[in-house]
Amino acid sequence: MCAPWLKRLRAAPANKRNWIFPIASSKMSVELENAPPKELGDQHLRWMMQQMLSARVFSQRVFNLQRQGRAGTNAPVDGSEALLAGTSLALDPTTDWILPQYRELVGLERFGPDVLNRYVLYVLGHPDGGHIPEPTRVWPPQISLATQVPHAVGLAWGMKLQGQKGCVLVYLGDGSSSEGDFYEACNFAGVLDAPVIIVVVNNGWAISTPVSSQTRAKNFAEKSHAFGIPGVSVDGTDPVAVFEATAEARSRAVAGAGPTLIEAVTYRLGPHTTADDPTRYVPEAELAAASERDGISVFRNELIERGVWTDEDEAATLAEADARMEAAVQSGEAHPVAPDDFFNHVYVEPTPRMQRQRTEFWADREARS
Amino acid sequence: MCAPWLKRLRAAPANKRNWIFPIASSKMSVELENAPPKELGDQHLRWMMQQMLSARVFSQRVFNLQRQGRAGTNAPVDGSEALLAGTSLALDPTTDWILPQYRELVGLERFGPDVLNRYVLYVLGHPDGGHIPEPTRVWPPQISLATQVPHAVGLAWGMKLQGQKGCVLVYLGDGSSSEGDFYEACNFAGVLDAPVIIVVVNNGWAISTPVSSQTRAKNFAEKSHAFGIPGVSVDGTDPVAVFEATAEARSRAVAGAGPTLIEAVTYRLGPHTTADDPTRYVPEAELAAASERDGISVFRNELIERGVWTDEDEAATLAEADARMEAAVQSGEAHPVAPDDFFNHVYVEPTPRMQRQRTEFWADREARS
Amino acid sequence: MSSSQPAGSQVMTMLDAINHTLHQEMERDERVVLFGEDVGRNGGVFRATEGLFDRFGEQRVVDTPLAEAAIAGTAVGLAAAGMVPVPEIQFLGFSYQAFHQIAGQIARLRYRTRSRFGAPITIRAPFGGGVRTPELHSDSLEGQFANIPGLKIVMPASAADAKGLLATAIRDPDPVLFLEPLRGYRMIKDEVPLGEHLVPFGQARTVVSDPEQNDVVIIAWSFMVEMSRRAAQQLRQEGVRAKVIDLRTLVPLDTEAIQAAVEECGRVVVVQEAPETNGFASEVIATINDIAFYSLEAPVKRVSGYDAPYPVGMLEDYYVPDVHRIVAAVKETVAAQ
Amino acid sequence: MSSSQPAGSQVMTMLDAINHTLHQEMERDERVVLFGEDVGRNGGVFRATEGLFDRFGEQRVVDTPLAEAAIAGTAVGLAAAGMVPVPEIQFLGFSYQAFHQIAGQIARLRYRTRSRFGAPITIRAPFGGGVRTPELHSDSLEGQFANIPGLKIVMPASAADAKGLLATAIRDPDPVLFLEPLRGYRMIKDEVPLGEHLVPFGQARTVVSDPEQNDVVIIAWSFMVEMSRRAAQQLRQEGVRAKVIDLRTLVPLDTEAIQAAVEECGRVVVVQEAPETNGFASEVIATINDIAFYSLEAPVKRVSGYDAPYPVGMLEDYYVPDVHRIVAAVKETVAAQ
Ligand SMILES: Cc1ncc(C[n+]2csc(CCOP(=O)(O)OP(=O)(O)O)c2C)c(N)n1
Ligand SMILES: Cc1ncc(C[n+]2csc(CCOP(=O)(O)OP(=O)(O)O)c2C)c(N)n1
Ligand SMILES: [Mg+2]
Ligand SMILES: [Mg+2]
Repeated sequence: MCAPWLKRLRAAPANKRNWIFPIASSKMSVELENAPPKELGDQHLRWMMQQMLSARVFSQRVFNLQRQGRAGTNAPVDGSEALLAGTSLALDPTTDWILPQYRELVGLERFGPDVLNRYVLYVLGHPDGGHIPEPTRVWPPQISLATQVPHAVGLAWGMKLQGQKGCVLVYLGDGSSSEGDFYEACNFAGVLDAPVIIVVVNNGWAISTPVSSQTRAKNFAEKSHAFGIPGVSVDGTDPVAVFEATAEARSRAVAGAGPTLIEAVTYRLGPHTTADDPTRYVPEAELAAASERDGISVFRNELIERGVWTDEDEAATLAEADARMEAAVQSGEAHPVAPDDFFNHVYVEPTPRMQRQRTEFWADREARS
Repeated sequence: MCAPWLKRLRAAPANKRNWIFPIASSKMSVELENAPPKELGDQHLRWMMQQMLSARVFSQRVFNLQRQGRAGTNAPVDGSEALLAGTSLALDPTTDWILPQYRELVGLERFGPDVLNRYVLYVLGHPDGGHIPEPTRVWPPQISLATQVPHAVGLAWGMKLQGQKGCVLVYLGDGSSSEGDFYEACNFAGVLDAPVIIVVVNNGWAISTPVSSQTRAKNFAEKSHAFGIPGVSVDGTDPVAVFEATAEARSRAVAGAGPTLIEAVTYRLGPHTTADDPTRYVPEAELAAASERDGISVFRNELIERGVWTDEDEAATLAEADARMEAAVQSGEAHPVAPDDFFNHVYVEPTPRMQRQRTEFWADREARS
Repeated sequence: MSSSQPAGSQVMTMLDAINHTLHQEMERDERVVLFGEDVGRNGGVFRATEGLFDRFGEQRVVDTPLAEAAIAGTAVGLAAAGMVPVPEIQFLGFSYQAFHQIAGQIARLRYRTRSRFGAPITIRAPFGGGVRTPELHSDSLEGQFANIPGLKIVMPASAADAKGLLATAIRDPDPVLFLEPLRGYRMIKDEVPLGEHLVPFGQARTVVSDPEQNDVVIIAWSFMVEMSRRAAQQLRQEGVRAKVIDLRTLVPLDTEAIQAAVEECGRVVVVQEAPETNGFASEVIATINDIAFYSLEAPVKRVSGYDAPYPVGMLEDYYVPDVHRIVAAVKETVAAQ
Repeated sequence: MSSSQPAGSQVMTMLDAINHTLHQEMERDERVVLFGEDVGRNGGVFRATEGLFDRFGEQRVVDTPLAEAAIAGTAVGLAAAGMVPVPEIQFLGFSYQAFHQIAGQIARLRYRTRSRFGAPITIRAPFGGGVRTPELHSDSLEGQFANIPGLKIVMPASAADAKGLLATAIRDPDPVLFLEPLRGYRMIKDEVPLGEHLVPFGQARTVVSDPEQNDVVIIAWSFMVEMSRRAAQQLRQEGVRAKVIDLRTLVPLDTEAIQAAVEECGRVVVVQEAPETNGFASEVIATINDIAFYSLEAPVKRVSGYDAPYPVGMLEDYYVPDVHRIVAAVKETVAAQ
């Protein structure tokens, strides 16, 4: 079980918290610079709180869409919101890239509104769900686990070859870290000195498989030894710890010092997906303990205590997120799709055979009506 | 370049050499117990010397067979003979298994004469080269790199499930360690507590690719951290160091304490295979330095100095190996093969379609004559 | 078989039939070991392995790390150790991660070692469309595997066959790819014998046939058999007598049944869910060309998925062959020339 | 193209043509980056990339770690970064290790992202028998790839085509599997244009044809074109006029050329090195069934490798289709009925 690690790691970062700055105004909707902050100010703390709350709202509303029969299988992010806020704040959305697994698209608003909009299309089963338009530097969900890690390394390698500044951040799960692709890609990253940050989101579970059945490694940061690259394990429910680790990794990457492996320890507070029944395998006490340490409430309390978060802030954020989601769903459901759309984008030009098939397709549709 | 590691490691084990026992008789052809020795006596040192010399003879003669047009592409073992002597002496051929990559079959005589005989058939291009008959517990060469590592782990797992004593040892190269299969399998081994010893033979090269282009890991033993299993790096040109590391790993495995990763640092003293021209890429000075540290001459000198090896021993060993090889080649070349043999052993029973194909095959052969 | 085998039969879903068979085979032979992602405590993501963990324990029903190549690769070693491995690949699309172990190792273990080691391995994997799964969960890859000598490919279309073919697969000394249609798991339901029930490989099943004379034969496998059966029903109402043949196993292939049906009907429709180009339907057509060319009265008609990757949820009903397309193809074939 | 392109042509081996083309394409477009196992300092295990490392430097000609999945997988990222990746898989048999990246990712990158990212990736890989290589070095896997939508499959049979098709592949915005016949590397030699030379995809090449009328058409690709050409020569001496068509690209497939040839000849032999069951010959036959059934005067004859894994050196000459088998198949086809 991963509970022991969790405890140790939750405890650790507390004394790192030299980031509490004088309390500023508490007005909402902070405008952030594109460049990641060098130091965290109140506005950043507030921004991260907003992000985390919104991500939870988005995640739960997407989940409910499936329950209402309006969307397909999807995987809630609940429990890992701090990770998304902390990592994305530490990146520059105009130069850096994010390659998600499949849970993270609800929490990357810093990279542009299309991330959420397109994710909604994705869960609606619309092919445009895979299309996150330029200039948003986020890739669509990846289902084939860990295959995105070599993609990220290749992208970082390509940026380096062309002397582009910036870096690439890729998420994968604790379970996905058992795939050969993860290891091969990390090893490539090391050899190529690729400006890439590989984030293992250790949420304790891979569907029903606990971390203890996934690996005997002491933690996932330890895996970095296999590649001769730096590795660090952070409390993934603490947005500040995540920000700091990511910021450091990013500095190294853009300075040409190569890749970093970050383990972010979180806990999956919900089911694996809408299709899963975690009561079959998640120990109740473990889940209860993790829920008590829910990053959102811990961080909220911290901010309230410091006087930078109020009930009004909370209500405003929730309302904003709800409205945002409503709009995304509305426009998503109105987004048109052509029945023969799957012939598009396979190649730049469909092959002659596909053209014949398309003709047959329409003849068949016609014959039905 | 791997030269620095080599130096460091070659230096290290010397002070471990508490294994020098009173000199016994120097007669040849020592009979060994099946059980691995608890301590190394003169007979073991002499046996290892014999093994190393024989392996070199076999390797070079097989190489020459290709040059004479009598055999196919093959990969000489030159430089890694000590590894084979040390590992195989530490195993029990009646309970343990060896899964080789493709170079090692010339040096596993302890497991039975069929290993060499069948390897000769293999390089002759005979299908029976893949068949090492019972009870010899050695697998045939593996060409698809690193795929043998999960096989070894599965075999060890199966032995454990059935309460069989013994363990499994698998070799793979430094290059092969970049394959996903290696990592996935080591991780499985850790989780399953499988009684397996995974030996990375770091001979400095994967064809033309030096270790420095293969990984940034400090050494290959470090990769064990990724799996939470013990890892050790030994001088693979020192049969005693190899024996000790393997014996320790074996004790752990058979005691139920799980897998061990051993890096054995050697140097590839010849070309990658008969098809390779290493002068295109191997730095002359590096090769010269490695040749000076050739495990065979170093060990021979040590044994001579200790008075347990003589010129007569040397000559007798070489003659014996030559004769042994001659016999293997003779019987190999006389080994019959049926032209339609490839229809056999695909399934227990050929499918009806294959039976039809076989009939057609013979009709076609007939039509030619 | 132990004499405690239950008698009689029972209507079950295909999923239940699979689960029931796994119970019986594990009971029968203690060398059988099940492993894969989430097959243990969770009973599999579709509950195909439900109850087995409790019944047979964590030594024989094993939740592995998430790594398909190692799942397939360790099966090789387990087999060599004398076990009967029944690994699960959670979705067939992820067998791509294990292709080098399945095609390069499992399929060749016996061949390479001249039968020193056999590979009595049954790889179970669900696949197939119509259930709105994410990418790579629905893809029909049987055509890609069919070109790999050394594998047997088994694709049941009924619950009874799921039992009979799975039991045969597990007892077969050669490696078997046992492919389970996602859409059939709960939708396909029929009478399953409760006792010993083995269906031999290489024997197609006639699903629908007119006792007198059929106008056309529809050849299908897996869930497309069900679609074809429905098409035949509809066609019957329109006066077309369509025979339906379920191939059951693609390798070995029942060429005799194909030949007999083509000779009887002279007109053929082959239905597959996979993309058209080089799906297994191509092999069926090539085989008909080889053995029954002179009986053909019209070109064989293929009904296939299109040459595009399996699409997202909103589009899949437009992509997967359905009754309408099969009926149209049959009519065209019957009307030809 | 730069005006410094050399004029004229030169007789070259296929290997030299490939090397020459890689030089020209890297010269032409600095986004082209070559990588794989031993492609750099060593110039490739067959010297296909000889001289490129010295000419273009270690940034553009890269010796990677030994991991095919990462070689294919990083190509995806490189493409997204705006490069034109030309990865090498040292032998096609080891593309199995990368199947999930090739079939599951490279082939679908454009589709999944709705053309936000294309995959202008050319995967080069040698394959094919007759040269006594170890296991998995000789296997013909084109049939397995042909069922994967999103890939183009290119299999040149002449040195000139190796140039023209490779140049087209590298410039093609879609992923191309460029398969090089080991046995042809040095054995195939012909006149190669030294300047700009592009051969379009989807256009078969007529290799041998009687100006008047052919009795039969032999359809082949890659090294089997050479075998078929020799067979046609021999057949001509025996009075049989065999047309030989080289498909050049399997996807896209030149169905028009196939149709025209079948209509002309009425009799067809398809030759492939791959195992019979569901090799690409099956698709050729299924296609002929679709588009030229009524022109067929006899069943199409398949000449294939057998349904066994590619065998060891002593047996491969018994396994790989040769002139004798092609000649016999043609005679049988011509004599049919
Ligand atoms: C290659 C591959 N194998 C199996 C699956 C099926 N699958 C989907 S999610 C999942 C568990 C993933 O766990 P983890 O990586 O920890 O991510 P998490 O869901 O916890 O975020 C599995 C096995 C898949 N999608 N891809
Ligand atoms: C999966 C796979 N990829 C590529 C090859 C081609 N190949 C054969 S040997 C070799 C290098 C192996 O290097 P290493 O593992 O260090 O072993 P060594 O030859 O040094 O003993 C390569 C790339 C192969 N046989 N299998
Ligand atoms: Mg997880
Ligand atoms: Mg090596």
